[in-house]
Amino acid sequence: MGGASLFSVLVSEAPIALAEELARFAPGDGEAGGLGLFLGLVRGEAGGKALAALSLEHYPGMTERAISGILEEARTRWPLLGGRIVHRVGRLAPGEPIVLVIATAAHRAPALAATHFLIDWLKTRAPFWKKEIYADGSEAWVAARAEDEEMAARWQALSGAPGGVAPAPAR
Amino acid sequence: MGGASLFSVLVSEAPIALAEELARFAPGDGEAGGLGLFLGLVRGEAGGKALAALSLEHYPGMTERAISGILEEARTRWPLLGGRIVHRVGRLAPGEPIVLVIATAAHRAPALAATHFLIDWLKTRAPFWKKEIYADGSEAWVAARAEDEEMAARWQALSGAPGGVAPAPAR
Amino acid sequence: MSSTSVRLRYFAWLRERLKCESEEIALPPEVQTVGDLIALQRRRGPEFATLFAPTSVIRAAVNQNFATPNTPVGPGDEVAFFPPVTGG
Amino acid sequence: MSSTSVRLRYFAWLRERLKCESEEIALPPEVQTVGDLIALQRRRGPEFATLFAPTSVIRAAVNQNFATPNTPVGPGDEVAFFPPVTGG
Repeated sequence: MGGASLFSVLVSEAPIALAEELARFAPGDGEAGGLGLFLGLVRGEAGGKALAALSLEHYPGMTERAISGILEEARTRWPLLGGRIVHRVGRLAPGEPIVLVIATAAHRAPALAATHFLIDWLKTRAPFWKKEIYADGSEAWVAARAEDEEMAARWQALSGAPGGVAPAPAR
Repeated sequence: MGGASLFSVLVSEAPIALAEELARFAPGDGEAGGLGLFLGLVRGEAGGKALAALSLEHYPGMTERAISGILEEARTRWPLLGGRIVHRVGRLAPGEPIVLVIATAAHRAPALAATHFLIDWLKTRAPFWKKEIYADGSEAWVAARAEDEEMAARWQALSGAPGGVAPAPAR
Repeated sequence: MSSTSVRLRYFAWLRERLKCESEEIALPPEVQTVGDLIALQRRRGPEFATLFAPTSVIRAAVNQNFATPNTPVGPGDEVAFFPPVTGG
Repeated sequence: MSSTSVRLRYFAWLRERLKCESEEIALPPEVQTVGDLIALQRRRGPEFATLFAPTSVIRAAVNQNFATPNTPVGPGDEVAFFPPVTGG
């Protein structure tokens, strides 16, 4: 299998086709021994208010470029065999998947570390903006979280260390 | 949704039904914001020899009990909303999924940390034994890896710290 | 696009507050960097002055790459301004 | 099962080497713990002596819970012996 085709990115208004996405990597090709996956889901409340929907804006062109760059960065850090990032844009209802990250490697440790890295960097380095639309009809743009910046920064501090330590989970 | 039913375990000779397993948790219920998943796949070679198959033996009864205990341990460490572990037994071909771990939580950090914890502990604390059946017809039982013991031990050292630090990925 | 202009793009609440997705503006010769362009924007009116204030959290990209105040800007460039990102 | 016996189970290469999956053996009164049982096993023949040697990596479970040499063993218990686990 050509290596390049096993790394790809999709930004789309369509629902994430989970079964098809997993089928890209499982069953495996006999090389990959571990697959890490993260799926972000829309929560039904935000700041104590019931949420009717999320609206996701992005910067067409730059978004794909930024995500591809994040995937390339992960490949310099871990011996990955495959990687896939899918991000929804447009209007999403509570419960819907908003982002999917998959990383495969010969062994579990790099696959899981890369998965964590990819979602942390995606949250702080890809041009997406979320607006919360509440059940009462009001709406508000989501403010960037300092916590996300800190989680991503930990990876930066580790960039000299291939395969580096996973950052501590925020609570 | 009842909390208990969102935590479950399956040991089976049947192939892992990936789409159905993911469908347990996605779309979400509006509470879960993050889903971490690990999938272990059979590699096509071991120690430089081509692999024809893996044969997985287990201890019926004790295996399910041990895995349920591992899942309970994860729930004491992170505020999980759901957890699922599926493990194949019997004969598996290269590329086939051998183990699936899923953990969901309100946020990504606990979901991903718990996923990593669950597979590390599963590898050292659940009664499964792998035999490698090589392409040349010979076979050998897999020896336990000191590296797996070390990765699991890191979590043990952290057991006093809820949500603790993820262990450094082994290379 | 005129040979001495830049394409500006705005996203999220910046787009809403300025009521503008995209515009072409003439690039005065003294504007050489993103920092210069931000200073220029500040002089375009009270809403611009607020949004592009030195204390603002606004981020920029030049030709679809993240930029800093020192990033060069020249005729024909696409310069985007937006709030800190909140995807994932 | 007799009232003074235990059920022994063997897994993986231990099962293959002993050519036995499961057996019932009488439990002498002096055998009170897993460690005592291992010492008893060692006296059953050369293959047992090797597999249950003090340097062996063999692990044990009593009634399907992981055990240590100090874990008590009594009549009617199910005691399993096996190599270190290698799942996942």
